[in-house]
Amino acid sequence: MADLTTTIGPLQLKNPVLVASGTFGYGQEVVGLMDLNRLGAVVTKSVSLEPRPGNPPPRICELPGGMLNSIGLANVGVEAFVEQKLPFLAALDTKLIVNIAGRTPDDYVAVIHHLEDQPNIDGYELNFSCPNVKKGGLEFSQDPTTTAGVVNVIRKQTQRPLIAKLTPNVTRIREIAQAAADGGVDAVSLINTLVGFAVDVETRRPRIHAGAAGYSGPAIKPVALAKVLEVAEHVDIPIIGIGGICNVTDALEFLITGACAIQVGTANFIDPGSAPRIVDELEQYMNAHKLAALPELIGSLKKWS
Amino acid sequence: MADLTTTIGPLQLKNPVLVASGTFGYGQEVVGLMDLNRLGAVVTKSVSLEPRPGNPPPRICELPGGMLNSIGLANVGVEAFVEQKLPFLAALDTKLIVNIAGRTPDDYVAVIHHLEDQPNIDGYELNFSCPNVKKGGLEFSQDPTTTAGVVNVIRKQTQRPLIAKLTPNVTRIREIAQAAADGGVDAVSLINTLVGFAVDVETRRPRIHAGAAGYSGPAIKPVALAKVLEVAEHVDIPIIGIGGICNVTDALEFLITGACAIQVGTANFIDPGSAPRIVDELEQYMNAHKLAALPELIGSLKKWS
Amino acid sequence: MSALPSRAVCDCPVDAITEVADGTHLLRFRSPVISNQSLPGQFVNIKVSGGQHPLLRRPFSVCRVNAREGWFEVLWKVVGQGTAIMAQARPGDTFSVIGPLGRGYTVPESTRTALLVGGGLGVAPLPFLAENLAAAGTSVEVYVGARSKGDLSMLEAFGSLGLEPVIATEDGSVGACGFVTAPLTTRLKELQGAPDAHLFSCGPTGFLKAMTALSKQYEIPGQIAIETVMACGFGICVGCAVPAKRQVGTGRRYKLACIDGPVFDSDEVELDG
Amino acid sequence: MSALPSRAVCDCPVDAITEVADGTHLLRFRSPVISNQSLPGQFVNIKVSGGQHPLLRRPFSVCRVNAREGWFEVLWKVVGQGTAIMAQARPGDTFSVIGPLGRGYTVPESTRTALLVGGGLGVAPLPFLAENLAAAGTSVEVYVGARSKGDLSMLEAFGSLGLEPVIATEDGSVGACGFVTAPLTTRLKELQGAPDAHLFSCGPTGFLKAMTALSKQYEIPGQIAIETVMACGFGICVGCAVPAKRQVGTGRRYKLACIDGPVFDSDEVELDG
Ligand SMILES: Cc1cc2nc3c(=O)[nH]c(=O)nc-3n(C[C@H](O)[C@H](O)[C@H](O)COP(=O)(O)OP(=O)(O)OC[C@H]3O[C@@H](n4cnc5c(N)ncnc54)[C@H](O)[C@@H]3O)c2cc1C
Ligand SMILES: Cc1cc2nc3c(=O)[nH]c(=O)nc-3n(C[C@H](O)[C@H](O)[C@H](O)COP(=O)(O)OP(=O)(O)OC[C@H]3O[C@@H](n4cnc5c(N)ncnc54)[C@H](O)[C@@H]3O)c2cc1C
Ligand SMILES: Cc1cc2nc3c(=O)[nH]c(=O)nc-3n(C[C@H](O)[C@H](O)[C@H](O)COP(=O)(O)O)c2cc1C
Ligand SMILES: Cc1cc2nc3c(=O)[nH]c(=O)nc-3n(C[C@H](O)[C@H](O)[C@H](O)COP(=O)(O)O)c2cc1C
Ligand code: FES
Ligand code: FES
Repeated sequence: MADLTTTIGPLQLKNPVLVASGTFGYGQEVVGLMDLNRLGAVVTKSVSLEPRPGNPPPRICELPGGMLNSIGLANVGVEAFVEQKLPFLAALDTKLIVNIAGRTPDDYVAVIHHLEDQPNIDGYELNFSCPNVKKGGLEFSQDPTTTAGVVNVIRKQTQRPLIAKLTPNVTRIREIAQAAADGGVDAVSLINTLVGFAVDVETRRPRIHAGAAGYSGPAIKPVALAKVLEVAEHVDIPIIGIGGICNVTDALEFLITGACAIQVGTANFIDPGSAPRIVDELEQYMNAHKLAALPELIGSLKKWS
Repeated sequence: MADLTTTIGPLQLKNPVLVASGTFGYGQEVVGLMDLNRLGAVVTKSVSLEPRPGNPPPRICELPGGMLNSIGLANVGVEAFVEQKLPFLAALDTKLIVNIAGRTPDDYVAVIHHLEDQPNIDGYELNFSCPNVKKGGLEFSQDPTTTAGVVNVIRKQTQRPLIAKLTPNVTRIREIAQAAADGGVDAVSLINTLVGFAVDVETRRPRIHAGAAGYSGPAIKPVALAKVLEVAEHVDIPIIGIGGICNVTDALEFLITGACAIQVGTANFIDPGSAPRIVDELEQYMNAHKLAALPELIGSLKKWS
Repeated sequence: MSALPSRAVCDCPVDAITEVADGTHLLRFRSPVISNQSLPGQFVNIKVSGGQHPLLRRPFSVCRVNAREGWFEVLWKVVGQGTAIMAQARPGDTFSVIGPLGRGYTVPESTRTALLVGGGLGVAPLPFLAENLAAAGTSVEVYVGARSKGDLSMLEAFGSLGLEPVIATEDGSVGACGFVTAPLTTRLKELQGAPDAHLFSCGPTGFLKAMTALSKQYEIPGQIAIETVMACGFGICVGCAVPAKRQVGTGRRYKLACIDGPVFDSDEVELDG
Repeated sequence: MSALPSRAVCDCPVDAITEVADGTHLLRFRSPVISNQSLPGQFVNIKVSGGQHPLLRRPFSVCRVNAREGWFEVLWKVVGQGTAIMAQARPGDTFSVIGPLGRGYTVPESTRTALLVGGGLGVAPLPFLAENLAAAGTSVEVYVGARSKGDLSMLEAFGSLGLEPVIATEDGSVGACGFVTAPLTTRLKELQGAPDAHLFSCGPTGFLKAMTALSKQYEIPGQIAIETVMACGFGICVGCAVPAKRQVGTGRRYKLACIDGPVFDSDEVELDG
């Protein structure tokens, strides 16, 4: 029987299959549709300091092999999160990672302050694809200096595991990942959505109200894998792989390339049972390939001669 | 009858439908499979100073909605191009744009020297996704200063229309496009391939010999449109839209977003008749929507209220 | 009210599929779970292909249900890729269906006269609602509008309940010529302000706007079943937002069509378009 | 030699489709153009679905041709998505086919004895070649290897030409037990160095390597039909490169399987794998 436990820096998980922020609500919505306790960890929807109503519709549109979204980080805010959402999540038999969004470094700090004295939180994932108000809307992780700056501030606030979730919309993601590592995060999550755009050619309007939006789903998997490869080859930090993962083959591609865990995103919408199925099939693959434990798989990419 | 002529800076084309470099060979391969004279222009495969054998196989792999390639700029070199390929292309009843690849700014200059005294070349498209040997493999258009530098050198060599073909693998493509514009190019082509990666989970080897490769096809269209939108909104330069265009709806999305012409790439492999069909259907769309001429369509994106 | 805790992901075999009107199909799925739990106005979310094309599920109202026999039906018109694939279904094929989903119609205790109004394919959720109302002894009146005779469907379903829908077609090929709002308005004038009358409607946005206006004008409260694009159908994507009319506090507020709806009170949400 | 200028993009109706062996299908397309222009060893590139999934065409050898009646056939085994879709084809369906493509087998003037050797589905291009050779009066011997009896196909095609293939199956269920190289080697020993004998083979890479080795060992020149992944099939993607054995000048050189091949002299290209 293959051992599925994995380690993300200081975090020990029973298996490497997580669900991605913003694609699993606050967990409660999925009750009855899948067994949450089968997950390696739950990552919550991004929580911000204040509640946010989100963007006007249309917020989503379907594309071949993917979708665009601009939800606008709609969420209940950290206070309501602690009161209304945390109790359910904390009672689950899986690890809990709270994803945090902010417009300024202080926003992240303030959210963490609200969460620090809550037990049963196993780590924070920092959504660095948020537009940074001070930097004219450039996402936090689009620039190494900004990334290092915000990480430095946040690292001082907590002993809990910190994961920086990076945007793929950059020239050299290795530089951003290195800056985040230098700043003291324990791992990086790669990737958040690609910037995408679509037009309705009859109305000639953008298909998403906000205009450019986040592209997710199977179509972005090759790009996500390339980002994981780049960071795995150049930076010494644990990687959580994200992007278009729908089945065990997708998950294996990320693990082999160097991710020590993966997150299932858009696939939850189509099949909320995807993540537990990947856990089962991963175990089958490892047994069939006589792999006793995950480290034999992680980063086991072979080069062409 | 709608007027399909379009203007790309100093270039006048009979219609806005071109074929993309590296996806149409040197034109001759396609004889009998489509009518080359229906094209707004032919863009050749990248021509380099010396002939290049290209990369070891596997060079390509299919993905859902797209493909990866790492051909390694296999080409006959500029001398053989002039002798063996140019005569056929020059005799066509369409414009001819020669795409040029180099590893150093001098490479581009040298190729242009070989081409300058050849008649019937209507412009040069500069493939700036080539790894720059002096910049440690960073693509020429991954940095505004490098882009401006190489454009400055090339601009001095020719009066012919110059088009900079940019890589999408950057943080802010508007800065690169602005640098290219400032350096004196007449237009930008957006986009070259995204960096992508795929793994064969049975052999655990990369599916492409070279490792990371170029992702093209319908799956990259939303990213390409977002890049066109970004440049159209921020830089005053004609744009040629490229990325996943297979049919007239795709072409319209690019034109409406702000491209004044488009290039059909991967779709040529599947259906060499795609480009002429888009010309026909574009005319039908314009007639149906009572648009007399292309400028009424180009950049006609409506915003949500 | 919502039956959230009882919804499930089910592999449902196709019992039967019929083209009941031009391009309009009625499909009967076998599913004891879904047929047992569904309420009128709820919907199911169907994976129409085994592969990833189209990627997302397609939502359809539960049209008719037989809990005892363990089946439910959906009614749809082919409008794109997903609905075209579904039209190719054959008995014995199996589809992954999530359901029942959303908040259906809520029949106020006071209701004695229920006016069910369907515009085009908006007729879909009404047979199930009519059946439940009829079984509860409520007086049911059905109004159906369509472009033309060939677009009408489910009339027998109402007939078998002893109900005779008032029909209007835009081309006059059957029933009154024009919009169904005309005969409905005549009736609403009679009912104006009646405390025991209620309007239940479903149809395209323009039609629902008209229903909302009539509801207000004739003081007959109403509920509307709306359609939005949905990525999940059960509350995790937050993509199906509809602006709320009654704002809580300041700033914009949104309802989620998939869990707060798809049925809303007619003065609850903004209908654009 | 290549018939490049005559290839075309054709919408070809399916005349007939048969499962001729376990998971192996033979499909007859109607196409006066392609059937008229094809040469043995050439291939066609088929768009297997109307949509974009799979995105690329799928290449198949021309298996049999009747130019007079205007049809050609392809033979394939279901190995993935594309070949599975094709297996669903029904008479009357239409596929977009590009062909004929590539450089087929070249029969040297001197050839009096032609040995045709197919490994597994590598039998596909051989019926067409056998027919042309037989018509030209060349003595043809056919060798076919397969895993098991159920994997064998096209035997009647050879039979109808009066040819009786020598068969070997790995499980011994029919013919010699083991690889077809065994009976072939026996024959090659007899022929060793014969100037009028020629080997024409097609099959998986390992098999082609064995053929190349035998060709060399017994001094009987041979041609092999190879398979590579292809994006276009007609020379514009430059994706189907195979390393050339005979290098021109220094550095690596490649041949393109789709236009320089798929048939090569057996000492022309490197076979990896
Ligand atoms: C709660 C709910 C219940 C529904 N019930 C029914 C029903 O009982 N019968 C029925 O025929 N249809 C119903 N619909 C609409 C149905 O879901 C769409 O027609 C279907 O998803 C279109 O899929 P497609 O792939 O064929 O079309 P696509 O190719 O995706 O699109 C074709 C056209 O349909 C529009 N469309 C796509 N998705 C939706 C959607 N979710 N809502 C509205 N328009 C859409 C597109 O904008 C486009 O114009 C319902 C929708 C919702 C949200
Ligand atoms: C010139 C040429 C002629 C061919 N003739 C025949 C023929 O007559 N009969 C026949 O059955 N097959 C033939 N093939 C192979 C055939 O093209 C592949 O089996 C087919 O493309 C697989 O498609 P798929 O979608 O079913 O498989 P996929 O899902 O794409 O892949 C399934 C498996 O097949 C392998 N494969 C995919 N494409 C190719 C390819 N082009 N060549 C080799 N392996 C591939 C993949 O690596 C994978 O292991 C030929 C290939 C070439 C290049
Ligand atoms: C509808 C939607 C909402 C999302 N919301 C968030 C979010 O709130 N915070 C965040 O960090 N990522 C968010 N994401 C990004 C996902 O977590 C994930 O990084 C991305 O979708 C790529 O993975 P996928 O292709 O598997 O979906 C969202 C994605 C989608 C599709
Ligand atoms: C096989 C292949 C080879 C290519 N070769 C070149 C090239 O030599 N020079 C170049 O500028 N772009 C090259 N490209 C990029 C295309 O011109 C185009 O920018 C890209 O494929 C995106 O368009 P598409 O999605 O329509 O294919 C190549 C693309 C492919 C798929
Ligand atoms: S459709 Fe996903 S939240 Fe409503
Ligand atoms: S398959 Fe495209 S060049 Fe050979």
